[in-house]
Amino acid sequence: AEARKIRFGVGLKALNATVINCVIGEALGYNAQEGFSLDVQALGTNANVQVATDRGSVAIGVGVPSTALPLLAKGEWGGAKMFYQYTYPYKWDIAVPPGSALKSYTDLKGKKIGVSDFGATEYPVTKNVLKALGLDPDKDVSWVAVGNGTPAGVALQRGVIDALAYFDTGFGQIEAAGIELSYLPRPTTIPMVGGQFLMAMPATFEKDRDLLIGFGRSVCKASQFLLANPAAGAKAFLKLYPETAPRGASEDEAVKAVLQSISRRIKLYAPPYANTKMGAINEQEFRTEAAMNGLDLKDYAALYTNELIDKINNFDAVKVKAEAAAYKG
Amino acid sequence: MLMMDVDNAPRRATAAPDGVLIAIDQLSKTYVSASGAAVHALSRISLDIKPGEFVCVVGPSGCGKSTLLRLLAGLDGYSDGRLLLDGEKVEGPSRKVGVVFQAANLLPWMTVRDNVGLPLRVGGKHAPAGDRIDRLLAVTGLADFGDKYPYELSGGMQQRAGICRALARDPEILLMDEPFGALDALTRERLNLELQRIWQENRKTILLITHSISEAIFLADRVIVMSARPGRILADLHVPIPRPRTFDDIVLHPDYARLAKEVRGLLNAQEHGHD
Amino acid sequence: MLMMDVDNAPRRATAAPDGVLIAIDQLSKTYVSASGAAVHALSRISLDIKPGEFVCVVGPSGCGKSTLLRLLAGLDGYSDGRLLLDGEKVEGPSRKVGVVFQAANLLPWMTVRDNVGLPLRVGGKHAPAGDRIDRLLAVTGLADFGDKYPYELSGGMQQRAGICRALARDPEILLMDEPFGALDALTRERLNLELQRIWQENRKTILLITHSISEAIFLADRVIVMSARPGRILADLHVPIPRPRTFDDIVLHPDYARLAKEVRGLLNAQEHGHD
Amino acid sequence: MTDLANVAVSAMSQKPASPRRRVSLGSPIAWIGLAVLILSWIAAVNLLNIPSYILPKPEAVVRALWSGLAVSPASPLGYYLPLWSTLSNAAVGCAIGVGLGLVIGSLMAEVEAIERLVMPYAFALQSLPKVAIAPLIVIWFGFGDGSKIAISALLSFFPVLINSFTGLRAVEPERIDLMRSLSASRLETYRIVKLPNAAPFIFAGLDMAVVYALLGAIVAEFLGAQRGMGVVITQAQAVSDVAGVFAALIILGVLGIVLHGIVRWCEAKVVHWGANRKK
Amino acid sequence: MTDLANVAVSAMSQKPASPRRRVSLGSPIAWIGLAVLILSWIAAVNLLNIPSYILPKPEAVVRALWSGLAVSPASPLGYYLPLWSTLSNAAVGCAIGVGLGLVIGSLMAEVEAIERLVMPYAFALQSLPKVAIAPLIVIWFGFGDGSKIAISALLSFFPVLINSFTGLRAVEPERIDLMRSLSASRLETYRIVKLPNAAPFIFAGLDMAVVYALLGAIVAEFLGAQRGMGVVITQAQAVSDVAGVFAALIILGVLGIVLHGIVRWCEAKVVHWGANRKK
Ligand SMILES: Nc1ncnc2c1ncn2[C@@H]1O[C@H](COP(=O)(O)OP(=O)(O)OP(=O)(O)O)[C@@H](O)[C@H]1O
Ligand SMILES: Nc1ncnc2c1ncn2[C@@H]1O[C@H](COP(=O)(O)OP(=O)(O)OP(=O)(O)O)[C@@H](O)[C@H]1O
Ligand SMILES: [Mg+2]
Ligand SMILES: [Mg+2]
Repeated sequence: AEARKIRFGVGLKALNATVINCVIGEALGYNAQEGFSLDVQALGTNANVQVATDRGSVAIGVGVPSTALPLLAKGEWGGAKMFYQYTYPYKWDIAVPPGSALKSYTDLKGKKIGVSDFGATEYPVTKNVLKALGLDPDKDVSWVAVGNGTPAGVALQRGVIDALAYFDTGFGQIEAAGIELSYLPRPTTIPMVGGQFLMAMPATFEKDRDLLIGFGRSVCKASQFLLANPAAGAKAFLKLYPETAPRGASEDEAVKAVLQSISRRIKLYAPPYANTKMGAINEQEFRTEAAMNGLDLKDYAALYTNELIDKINNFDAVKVKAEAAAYKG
Repeated sequence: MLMMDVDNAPRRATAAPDGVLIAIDQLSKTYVSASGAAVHALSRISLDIKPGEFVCVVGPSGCGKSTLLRLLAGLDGYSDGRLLLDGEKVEGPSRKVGVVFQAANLLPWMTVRDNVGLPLRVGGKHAPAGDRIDRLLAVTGLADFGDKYPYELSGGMQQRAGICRALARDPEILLMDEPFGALDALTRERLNLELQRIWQENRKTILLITHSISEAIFLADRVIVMSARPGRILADLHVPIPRPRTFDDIVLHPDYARLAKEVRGLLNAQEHGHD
Repeated sequence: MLMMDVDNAPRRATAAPDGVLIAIDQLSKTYVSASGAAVHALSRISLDIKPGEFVCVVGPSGCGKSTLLRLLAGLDGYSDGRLLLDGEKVEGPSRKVGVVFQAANLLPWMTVRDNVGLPLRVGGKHAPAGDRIDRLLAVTGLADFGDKYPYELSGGMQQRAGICRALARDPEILLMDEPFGALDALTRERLNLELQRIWQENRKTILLITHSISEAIFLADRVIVMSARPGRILADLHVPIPRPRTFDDIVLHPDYARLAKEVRGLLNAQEHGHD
Repeated sequence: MTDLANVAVSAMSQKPASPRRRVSLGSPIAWIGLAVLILSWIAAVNLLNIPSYILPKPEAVVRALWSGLAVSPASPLGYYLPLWSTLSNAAVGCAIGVGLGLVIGSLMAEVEAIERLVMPYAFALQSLPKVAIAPLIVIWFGFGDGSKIAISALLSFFPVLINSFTGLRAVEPERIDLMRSLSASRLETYRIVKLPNAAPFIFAGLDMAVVYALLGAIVAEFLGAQRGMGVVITQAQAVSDVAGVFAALIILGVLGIVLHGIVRWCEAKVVHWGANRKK
Repeated sequence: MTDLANVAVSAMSQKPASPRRRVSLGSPIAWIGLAVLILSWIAAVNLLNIPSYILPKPEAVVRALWSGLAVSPASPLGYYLPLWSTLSNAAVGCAIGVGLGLVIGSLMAEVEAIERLVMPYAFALQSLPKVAIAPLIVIWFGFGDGSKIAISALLSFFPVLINSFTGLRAVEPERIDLMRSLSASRLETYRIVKLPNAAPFIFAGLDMAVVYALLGAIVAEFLGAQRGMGVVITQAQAVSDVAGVFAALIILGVLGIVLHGIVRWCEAKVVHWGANRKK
């Protein structure tokens, strides 16, 4: 029988390797094992995914607290529940040009820091980190919006900014362009926010619980696979989406390019917390983010559930890792 | 350009005086120029035209002849007075009226034939024209030029096409603003004869503006002489010469010289006031 | 619209025949119409005009008069033949030539005065005009209309402004395409007299196209009669009537009737071929 | 006949009104339209149940507007500083774009070789999404106002180019003949005949250009900026403050109308013969 | 004098050439321009040392182009599928935008009340950054082709609206008088006089509209899409494949030129009297 097509909405402008662990289950046969096949929809923004999920345009969507928490605070949360965390914090860093005199976050006093734009999450998050370090993020440093991708790297190179506060895949893009960066060591206290989740409407939980478990499991397996052998994961991804490779690149070059953009992201597939199963959601992340944004929220239960995590993790991770090591494409 | 005052009285309230087709009563027209100054183009003109009459208007340049014609055609609003056409207040263009403008005014995107046939394609249902268009083109010497575009015609040919267009619909009332000005003497005479023939055949009412005193006397039942701006009517002369007239005969008619001299005298007097 | 064949021979190579200002030699002009058919507008015209001559051209509508004038003015290329102005091949408009077009062609964004003064503001340095513009406006009866915009003028007034414009620069050669067509008889006569005065005062060379045989004879040293399309020269008649002429005198001159009859006869013959 | 006469009369009465028409903006019918718009907005939110994170409640938007307008002009919370920043970039960009569009459009209209040379590239350039060439623009014009001005100029350039080119080419040949017969130079013919003749169409291009300049400045701000209405929108979006986004959009919309009004006002001053010419 | 005569002669020779000009695209001068462009590109990369993440090497771009063009039309690697997707959305959007622009522009030109009602909103609407109103568009037109078509239509609508409005208003009053004297209906006057008269300006609007429709489809794809040239660009950017971005941009640029050529070709067919009218 034809595997049923499941629409999965992501907040990307166009599909790329950022969501690799959500999609390569298709190439690796994990989705088939769970009896479905995936139709990935790049919906542009997380807000759009929220809309599409609420309206049932997609069965499963990517949820992020930065979209969800304000809605919850305003009492406009549409009822979707997050059931699996496929990327964990912390994905932000501060980079400086190689050989810069800046060696730590506290050296940033009086410097110009670049962010992609003032609506992007790295801005409030980095401010928060600096505050925790005793700097006044509004007075001690100045902020410059330098845009997405290469221009941000160029801004750093040209000295328009002294440091670039950015995110994992953004850094990957800049490095892939051939701009060298060196990273300031992360301080010990970083706000554990910015996770990414899978979510679905309550109706799906009722009617299609097995689908959610199956999809979660597929993502979980793929994450394990990528953690074990990123290059194999990239190959699988390119098999599904050959057009995402650089134009005219050989297979090796293509794999390298994909890896460059997501190598920092893959590390975030595993939970940074002790004794936590893959995908388990930590409510503290929501609390931290709500506090950061000055949202007064008491009850987060409407937002998420961990009830599927056990079933999702019910597979032989060792076997998956072995498969990854042996993967030829 | 003041608005004419549109009252809501029923249309037939002002019945046509017996046998009058166009009733002009104390008609005035004042333009407001760009600088805000008022230009009195027509001043209290009164004139009645009977059905089937052929009226020619002469007067110095700028005296308001074209203005009068535009008012009759319903193209402009008048400032004061009354203007009735067939007993109805003129409030806009009427299907009964055909107009030849002072400039040929052909549409450049249509062939000459299409330009001439235009009146038969717009403004409601019309009797089928048959070979009317072709006959008009032939009479005006444009037979070979039906499929040409206006820019391919000489100035005089364009003017002739404009005349054909006005005659295409065979309107009850024909208003013509110096239709033959750009034509050579012979074409002009031929068209004068043709116009007389058309008029005699089906007795249209024609008001024709011209600068040629001889043309006016040749064609008209009545010659209206207008004064310099603001235009007033100086004289309304009856032309008692029998029809059909020919150019060779008319100069011999005793009234011709008298009328020509009178018109010329009136205009001359104007001329001196004007200088 | 064929291109004239521009050779690279030095400019003065073809010296002007003694005392000839405009030398027209076997000049032809063929238009290619939109449908691709060729229209022979002028066919092998030859004509010499001496400095200071006043030449009038008459001919049936569409015979190529305006075409000839455009070629002389350097506005169009000719298809065949030679055309010399003051010994130089005509390859484009010359500063020596002023043109009155068949249509008044005023610029709507300028006042009448600015329109008339235009030739003094473009095309290189000019002698200061002094009150020339005002005098021209006065002579043409437009004194009160200098500050009006063209749309505020009547058709005849626009044409008069166009004449003023052509006279503004006081050019050596004046080419006039039916300048007085839209004017009433009296204005026309006054402007004819004025033109004769200007011409007598400073002996310009004038080529004037007209449909009026009497105007042609009144003004011209030579009357050129053209045939119907393709335009050829039928007759080149000398007018031996002494100057200054007046309208009252000229009709009494024995040559007047003879010339008028001859021109009329030539045109009449044309007319019949044409029908 | 009655109908016809009425149409004719109304057609007559249309003309004298026209000089006034172009400058007036606060016409009652536009306000009625606004009322209908707001009512259907309220109805949409309440009856169609469009969630407020897509279409916020009018009162929330009014509140957001108020919070940005009812402050001191120097307040960082107000719309005035970002508006000033966006508008000044847009104004400079518009001036450059309109100037270039007029100059290049004129050169293209005058010299065929330039048309052949430039026209394809103008179209190629305009077909490129600004977002995709942003890195290049940023590299060339810097991270500051330079690139905002550049994108503004790029967007406002095109309609002026096309409309001035078209308008300048559409001159009646008789008028060109007149100037040629006067041995006028190209520049004189251009200045005295072609430019006034093309004016209504250049103004139509300008009308589009001012709006596109504003849009260009905003789009450039989306690609990274320190201040401006684009930043206001980005920041509001970041915290899902849809009412805030709408408030900013309303300000931009009103700005568009005001800019249009300014262009029409200028046009009425310059093209004085167009409004009431008759012959 | 010699100079002047030359200018005049060249001015004369300009006219007969004009009917040809409008359709020809492969003029030698444009190709020379292209050669200069490519040479300066090569020079820039090699001499000015512009890093390849800003301006890639021409050979890399050629390779990228080749990889997308020298494949089967159905290949997921090829440009053909995304091109088809983008173009079909742009075409539908353009048809809707141009149609609406023409109809509303005509209504505005004919009925002053409609002008007063619609004009401010048209300007307000165009002043809104599409990115900011995308959520609304997505809600109304869905996540699929619907919203791409809508944005395409929105962008192509504006220049047609403004230019058809301006062109239709710019009819010589004498021609209107002629139609009035014939008791022609409004529709007849519109069809027979106003529309042909405005045609050159409507085509100028159309010329912009096709480019904006293309741009609109791409911009919409940047807001989230499964396929299309916008997706190709976004994906190339994600892996910092600057050569790939350039290859896509070149395709879009060529497309812009081709679309312009098509519009000019249609114009030459329709406005046949414009090319060689003389009186
Ligand atoms: N641009 C053109 N294309 C094609 N044919 C033309 C063009 N211009 C003029 N013609 C033709 O050339 C002939 C001569 O035209 P021209 O304007 O010279 O006549 P004309 O003697 O001035 O006539 P009129 O007295 O009516 O002004 C006419 O038959 C006309 O149809
Ligand atoms: N639109 C207008 N605005 C202002 N004044 C005008 C307008 N139209 C005409 N006039 C003035 O009205 C007067 C009469 O003009 P009209 O066109 O009726 O004269 P006319 O008798 O037809 O002259 P012609 O024989 O020269 O054609 C003129 O003095 C003219 O300046
Ligand atoms: Mg008149
Ligand atoms: Mg002529």
